[in-house]
Amino acid sequence: MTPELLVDVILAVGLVALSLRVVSGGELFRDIVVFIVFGLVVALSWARLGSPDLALAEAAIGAGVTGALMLMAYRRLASRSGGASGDRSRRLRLAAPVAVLAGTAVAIIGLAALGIDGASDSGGAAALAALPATGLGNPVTGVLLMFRGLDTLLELVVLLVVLLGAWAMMIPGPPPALHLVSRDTPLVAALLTIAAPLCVLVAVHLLVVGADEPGGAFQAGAVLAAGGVLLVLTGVLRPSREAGPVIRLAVLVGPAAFVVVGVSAMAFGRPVMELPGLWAVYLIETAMMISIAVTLSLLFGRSGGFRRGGP
Amino acid sequence: MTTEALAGLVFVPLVAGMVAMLLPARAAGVLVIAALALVPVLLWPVTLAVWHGGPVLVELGGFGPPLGIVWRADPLALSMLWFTALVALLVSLHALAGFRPETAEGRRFWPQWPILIAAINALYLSADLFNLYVTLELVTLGAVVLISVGSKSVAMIAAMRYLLLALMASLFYLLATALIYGQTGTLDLYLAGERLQDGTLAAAALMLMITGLLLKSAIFPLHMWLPAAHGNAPWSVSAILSALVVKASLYIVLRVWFWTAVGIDTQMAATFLGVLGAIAILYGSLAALVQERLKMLIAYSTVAQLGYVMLLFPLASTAAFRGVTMHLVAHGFAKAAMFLAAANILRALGHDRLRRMTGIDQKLPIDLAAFALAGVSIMGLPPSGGFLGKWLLLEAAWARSGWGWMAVIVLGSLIAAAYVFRVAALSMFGSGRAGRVEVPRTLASMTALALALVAIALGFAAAPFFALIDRGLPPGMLP
Amino acid sequence: MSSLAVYVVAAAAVFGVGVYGLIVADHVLRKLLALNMMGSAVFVLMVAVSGSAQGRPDPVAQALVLTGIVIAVAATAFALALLVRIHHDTGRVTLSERGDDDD
Amino acid sequence: MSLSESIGLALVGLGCVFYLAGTVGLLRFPDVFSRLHALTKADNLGLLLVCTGLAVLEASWRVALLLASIWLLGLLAATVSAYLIARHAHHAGAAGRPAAEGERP
Repeated sequence: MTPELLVDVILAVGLVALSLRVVSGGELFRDIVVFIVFGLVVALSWARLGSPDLALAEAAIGAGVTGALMLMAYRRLASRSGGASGDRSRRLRLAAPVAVLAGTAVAIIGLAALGIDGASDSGGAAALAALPATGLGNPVTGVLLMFRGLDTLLELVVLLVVLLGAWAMMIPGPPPALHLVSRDTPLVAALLTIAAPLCVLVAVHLLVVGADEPGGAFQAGAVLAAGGVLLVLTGVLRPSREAGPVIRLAVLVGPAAFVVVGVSAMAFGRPVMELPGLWAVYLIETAMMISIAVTLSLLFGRSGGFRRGGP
Repeated sequence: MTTEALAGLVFVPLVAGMVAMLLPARAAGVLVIAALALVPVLLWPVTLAVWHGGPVLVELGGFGPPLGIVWRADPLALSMLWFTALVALLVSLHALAGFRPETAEGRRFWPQWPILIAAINALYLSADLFNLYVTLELVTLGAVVLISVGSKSVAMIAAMRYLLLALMASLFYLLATALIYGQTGTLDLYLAGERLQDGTLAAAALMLMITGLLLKSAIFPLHMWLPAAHGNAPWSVSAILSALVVKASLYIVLRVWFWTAVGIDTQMAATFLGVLGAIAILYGSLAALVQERLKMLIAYSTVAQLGYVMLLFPLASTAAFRGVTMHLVAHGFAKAAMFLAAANILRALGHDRLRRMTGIDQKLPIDLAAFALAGVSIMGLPPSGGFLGKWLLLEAAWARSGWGWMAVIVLGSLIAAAYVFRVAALSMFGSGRAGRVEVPRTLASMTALALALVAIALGFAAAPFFALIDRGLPPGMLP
Repeated sequence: MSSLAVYVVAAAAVFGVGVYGLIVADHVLRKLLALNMMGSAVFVLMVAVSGSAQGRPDPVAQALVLTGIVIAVAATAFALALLVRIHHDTGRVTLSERGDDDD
Repeated sequence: MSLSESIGLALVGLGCVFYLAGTVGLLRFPDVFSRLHALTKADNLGLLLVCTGLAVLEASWRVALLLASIWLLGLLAATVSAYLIARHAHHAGAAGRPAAEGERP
């Protein structure tokens, strides 16, 4: 067994063990924390599978944002645990066999699919072939923005729809303050002065290098949102009920930039959704980053907008 | 011109929804209706192009298969687009009369609703397995949001159940998409169909995909979530769900089955799906017959009517395909009419209990007429569109000597007649009298009536409709 | 056994565990945890079975998974908002069948 | 194996030993404060050793700079979070109390 394979086996065993821990039904808070650790191991697995883009996305969005949202919801639910209902024992008896069956079926299908040689002129090969002409270095960014841009645009619209839904689900009355610690607490001010600008720096870095190296608008947006969450938790920003015009525009700017560039291509006799060049990629990705960061922060704060918090 | 029009079908409602986020509710409503009124206009050049030159293809961003996403407007897509456009416009007018701009529901409804239409249009146009996934997620999430817009606990719990099932269904679909991409190297529906080798792996992929999609379309026995969600959704939203949203995932099943799985032996699976459809017809109709509330009755009727679509798989002939397309469209109009009429009755009476509706024939004549006319199409009486759909299915079953299928179709129509007449009878001759009645706005009643009339009138427009459908039959079916 | 096969088996196992969690959980938050783990398993499978180009995973498959991750987070976020609202209005965190069809 | 490689590997190994010690302390120590004590002290040193070892192995100034910033960020995060946890524990009155079974990480 080579050292690489050993690492893979350790990660794989870790994945299964952590997932078992999550469903084994202990204290809910601890299960959520274990779930976040599970997400981080998934991120390591992505790195081992040769996909740093996904490793970054999984760590920032999959584990980070999902975990933060789960913890926030847990706090709101006042740690009420589910009462056992009457049919629980019957379901428990069924659960294990069904789960084993599902896992086995997926394993058989997956292993069989591994053995098949796909078509040589696959979409991936075509993407790599078309990449040099675009000026991009990262094929994943190429697929997301240039080759299959509609998927990405609609994905931004999904975020928008979810935000509208979360707004509709807002609990009546003023949103409760979220901050756990005040800015006056020693050390927290120091953390803010260092971490908040650093989040912006890292986000911009991820955005810029995303054209050629792993990174991109989604990862950058998630990092920026983490900075926003920090500001909310320390009370620098306080949730407010109504979304002001600035917030609304910030939420819309990502999909809007994509639509405007994609549609105006037709005015120049080009195919719809074609991007005219690298500048368009950077423009759209910047706009996307802003929208994603603001949307995720709002979803976290479960609020319509933000206002500056008092001291 | 055609490409621009196709792009407009998606981008006009999408941008309208985005701009509506920035406007006060009344202005948003007017803007949304203007945008939705533009959609049928945009459909004309596309329809003409398809009529004269066959399916229209657009490679998005200039990248075609195996890499890029292709929009493909063929007759099946067009008929769905037309039906969506008209239903959406009439439902919007109904909503304008109901979702008062000053209420929270009104503010929430207007940005969401055109985005849902944009997603549905993008779904009908898409010929790409992954793009279909994204659009379907958008449709599902949009629908879940709309169900919960009224903040009614029962509706929100139903929405949550629907959302959890839909998330699971998406995983099935995604896994299948990965298997197909791994084998064929493309996500294009048609190219994947050409490259897909018949075998266990392809069969497993298709099985996974179709299971996921049937879960989302609430086909028996995966229908549990539908009645509670559709029966408790607010005001105009039930009509949107039952007429438009469930059709989206069913449409993908038809696409994948008849255009991608062409080289796969699906005989046994087809019979199985047909049996599921038959059970859905009988179970849904009987359940509708015993409901106590009007909206729940209509919701169970949807479970039954979706079952007819499933009969296409075992029958698989030109007549059946024409019949099912007609049925999809006619059911959409009729069901939207029924739910809008029910919404008016619910608002007028403050409840929709069937036993306490006596006398509404005097006070709400237009709404009851809309319900009855839509009922004519649902039970399949001539000359309605519903009649033609069921008749063609009967013809297809006759040609195959499928006596069992024929019996199910006839029985389903009979029970449908029973539950429609039950509503009419209770509202005219029942014992419990309706209390104070608040007559709904004329616009709300007229939209319901207009939708019901379209469902009937489809029977007269059959010749051009079928001529269009014949220009894009699935491979292996001859006009 | 290759590295890819190791991850495929692990992903299948996690998928099964997720199915188990989905069935036995009453609390909606737990169901969402299970669903998210099933999602991760499917994403790993998607990249693993889609083959590779020039020694790295297929870029199209990677882009699909990236889109899938974001959609999963979005759906989870809405589910949580809905859950918090349901809990606020009814005090419930489960979906057990109790008088759901009437109001 | 060259000299620099063996030095680098030795440093990484030593760092792992400190991590192990920190983790054992986290699991075995009785109350919040001593746990934090074990965790922050040992792990920060472990991180420093691992980063230094990796920098020696990589032998590039750019990587060394990145690793140094990783260590500093790690220090910052550990400091602030340990402080906040300790403050919370102090306010909650859990200071001297041995950890209950449910609190074990």
